[in-house]
Amino acid sequence: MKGDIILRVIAKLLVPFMLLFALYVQFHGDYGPGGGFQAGVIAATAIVFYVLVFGLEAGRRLLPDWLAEKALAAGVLLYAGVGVAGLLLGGNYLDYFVLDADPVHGQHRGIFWVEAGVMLTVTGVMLKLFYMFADRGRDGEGE
Amino acid sequence: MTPAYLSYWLTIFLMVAGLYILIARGNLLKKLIGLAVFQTSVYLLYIAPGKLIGGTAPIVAEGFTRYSNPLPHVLILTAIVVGVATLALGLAITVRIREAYGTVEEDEILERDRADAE
Amino acid sequence: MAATVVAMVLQRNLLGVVVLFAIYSFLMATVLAGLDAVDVAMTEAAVGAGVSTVLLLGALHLTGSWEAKPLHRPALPLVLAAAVGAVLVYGSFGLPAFSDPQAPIHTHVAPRYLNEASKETGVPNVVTAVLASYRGYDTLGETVVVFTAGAGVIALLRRRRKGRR
Amino acid sequence: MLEHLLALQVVLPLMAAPLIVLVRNRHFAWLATTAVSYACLVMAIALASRVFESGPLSYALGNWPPPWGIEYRLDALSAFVLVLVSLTASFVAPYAQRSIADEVAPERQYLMYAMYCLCLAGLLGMTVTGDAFNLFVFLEIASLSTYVLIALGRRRKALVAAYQYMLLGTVGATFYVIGVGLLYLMTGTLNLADMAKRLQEVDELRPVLAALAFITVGIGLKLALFPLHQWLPNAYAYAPSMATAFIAATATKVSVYVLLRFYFSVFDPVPVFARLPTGEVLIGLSVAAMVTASLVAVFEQDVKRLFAYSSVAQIGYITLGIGLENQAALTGSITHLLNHGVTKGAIFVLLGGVVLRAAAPGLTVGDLSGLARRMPLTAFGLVIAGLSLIGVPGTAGFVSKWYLILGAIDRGLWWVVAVILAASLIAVAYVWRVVEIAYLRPPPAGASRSEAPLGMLSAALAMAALCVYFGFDTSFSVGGAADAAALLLGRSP
Repeated sequence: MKGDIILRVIAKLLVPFMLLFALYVQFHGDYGPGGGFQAGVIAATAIVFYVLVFGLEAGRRLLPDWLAEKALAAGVLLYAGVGVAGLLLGGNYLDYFVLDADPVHGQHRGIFWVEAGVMLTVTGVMLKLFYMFADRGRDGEGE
Repeated sequence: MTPAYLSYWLTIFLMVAGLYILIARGNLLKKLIGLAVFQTSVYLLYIAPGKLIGGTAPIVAEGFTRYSNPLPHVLILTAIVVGVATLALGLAITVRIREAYGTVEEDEILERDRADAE
Repeated sequence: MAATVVAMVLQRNLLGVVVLFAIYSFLMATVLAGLDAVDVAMTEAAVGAGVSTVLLLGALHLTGSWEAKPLHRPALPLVLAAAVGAVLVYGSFGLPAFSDPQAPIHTHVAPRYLNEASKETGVPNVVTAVLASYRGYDTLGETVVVFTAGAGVIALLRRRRKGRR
Repeated sequence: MLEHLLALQVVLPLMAAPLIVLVRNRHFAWLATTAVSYACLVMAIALASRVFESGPLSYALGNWPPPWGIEYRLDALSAFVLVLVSLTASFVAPYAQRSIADEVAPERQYLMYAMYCLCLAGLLGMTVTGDAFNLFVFLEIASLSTYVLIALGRRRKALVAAYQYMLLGTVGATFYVIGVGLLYLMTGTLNLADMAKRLQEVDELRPVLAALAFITVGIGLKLALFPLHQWLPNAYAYAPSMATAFIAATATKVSVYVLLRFYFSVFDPVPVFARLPTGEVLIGLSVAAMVTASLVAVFEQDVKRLFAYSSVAQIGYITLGIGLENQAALTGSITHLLNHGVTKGAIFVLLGGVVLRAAAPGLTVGDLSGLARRMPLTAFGLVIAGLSLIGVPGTAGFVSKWYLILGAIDRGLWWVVAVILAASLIAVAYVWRVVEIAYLRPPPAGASRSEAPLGMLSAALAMAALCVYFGFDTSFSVGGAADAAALLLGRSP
């Protein structure tokens, strides 16, 4: 499959659009269906697709293992951090009202960062899962 | 009465089938799939009653006044995520079992454990 | 959908079962979209039919794809599963009818979300508003669940470094 | 300020886990875990004393008023469980370092700590939440991390044990979700207090009865209620020592708490118990658990499995009190949550030390021979905890059983009193087996005297000391439990 030139060209063309679509789903989540979780899955799928066409090593160059691992932890910290920020600004935990002078705007801001945290974690986990299973597979063949 | 309860009964049928696969099959992977079907059927239990005929998706827009209930959607989004997390973990454990035992059939694993004990 | 599940019970080639599971997930997503749960449908399509299938195929590749004979006597599981179904059918008779606007779930908590959410949070997609704000703590929990699964799989499947064991 | 601790109590361990993964260093991981555990204990005690002084606390997460937002709620009962969980955590965490270093491959250790933090966060979250669905989310956090903790055991059977637990645990959690879903359909709310209020106005009881059944079975799976306990012995036996100590002392207890919460705070105002013989069924199952599981323990060869079966029996005592449903019996049950948690924690921590020195993954009863000479303090600790397990006067176990017996007499159920005594006699048999081998058999030739490392030993002996302490000073244990029991029963009409 790696040798198929048509596939490679199409993949090269498609992957950026898939990532773009993920971002669209992420930011359009306020107005239409979508949100951090779905966007994370789509983004991870885009990279999985890339890996399927170009091989594991190429995928790793695009988004290395350690980065995925950091991402999955950082996402949770970001989300929980938004909560702590609310606490520091004098509100309750996960209180978005206090994030901005205008409470509605504060809500908006809170939701934005929270969704970003979700996306980060989900992308990280999905990719990491894929890498882990793919790695095991190669081990199995080597034995 | 029948159409009113049809959605519940479909849900229940799926649940029972999933549970059956889960209990009756000896293959660890197939058990996990049964588990996934079982969990998926719960989605319908929550979502179906939230629908209002003539309603629309809960995205506030001009010209609509009747929306389906958004709360179950939120809950089920969470449940789906939990489901896939469980599935991933289950598969990882299954892969390790396969490496440690060389099989994913329940009875063969138990046999090998018994052989260990003797 | 029911038919695919029945086929799943009968099919012993696990590859077939996985494919059936993907079809089942897609059907489920369609039904969910029909029930106005667009966000859920989108997630189910991406997760059930996408991620789960990829993971299952990955695991299948590692474990082999034929199921041995169904071994247990089928009677006991069937009775157990049927008993669960019976309790549910019994319970279902008291539930509000399908699409009854007077049902408690439509009259109690949800109206505030529908009427106020876009004003209170500035987000017209009520599902997003409830998910990220009203019940934001649940979503934090959900993110942690994903994180737990991810970290757990790393813990279980990380390859041993060379030179150990 | 104090009320913010309610959120921080859960969020702190929750945030520690990703931090640990981010840093990827096992020393940092241990430090963070220990610090978080102690911080949790301090917060739990501060909150509990506040609750016992001035009544329940409520905290609206995200500043959304319940039932629209998620509420954290701390009353006498949840405060009691909160202290139990964080107390155990603070004993287990410092001891974990040596045990984990010995039993888990180095590159996995930091993940083990992360899982431990998540498990702690999940259990604490289950305890303080006032929202049915949020409870499910935290139940899953606790469960998923528990599966991983078990699967990290050294023997391959650990994997199978984890798999079985995962299947049953997930079925249990899904049953719980089905039950909650039915209740939600009938009430339109997920907030527990609100749900209880609105259930009183529900006329159609059939879905509520079905919900009761599903929640009982679902949570029963998690707490190893008698016929649903199959996962427990293997899970306890093959998990790493530190995981066993923590899970055995806390996980089932928190599930019991959930059951109590639903029975007495949600379902009780509704006349469902009149329609189903829940109490009688619980008493029957508990009695069966106490007798059969104790008997199995007498003949069990693997030491950890022996005490795991003993746990099933002890959970029988706890559910017995729920079934008896009066002030004395409930006080006994809730006290036993704490007493048994401390006792089992002590036993498994001590066994962890023995496993460390034995340098073998499995531990049969025969392996303990001469333990009193090889590890005198450890053996002494085992004796103390064993006495508490039996319920000898002067130990914690006696106090809770005493109240259970009072409760049974209150109900006029003399045969239950007889069974409690009989089960205690069987406990004498299995504890004596361990003690006899440890003290009267000679150690294997060439065995030298080597105690467990100081850190582990002091944690274990401190827990054993608590077993005795709670046997004499019952002001916190029984006092708190009596408050909690009164609270539960006070709601009933």
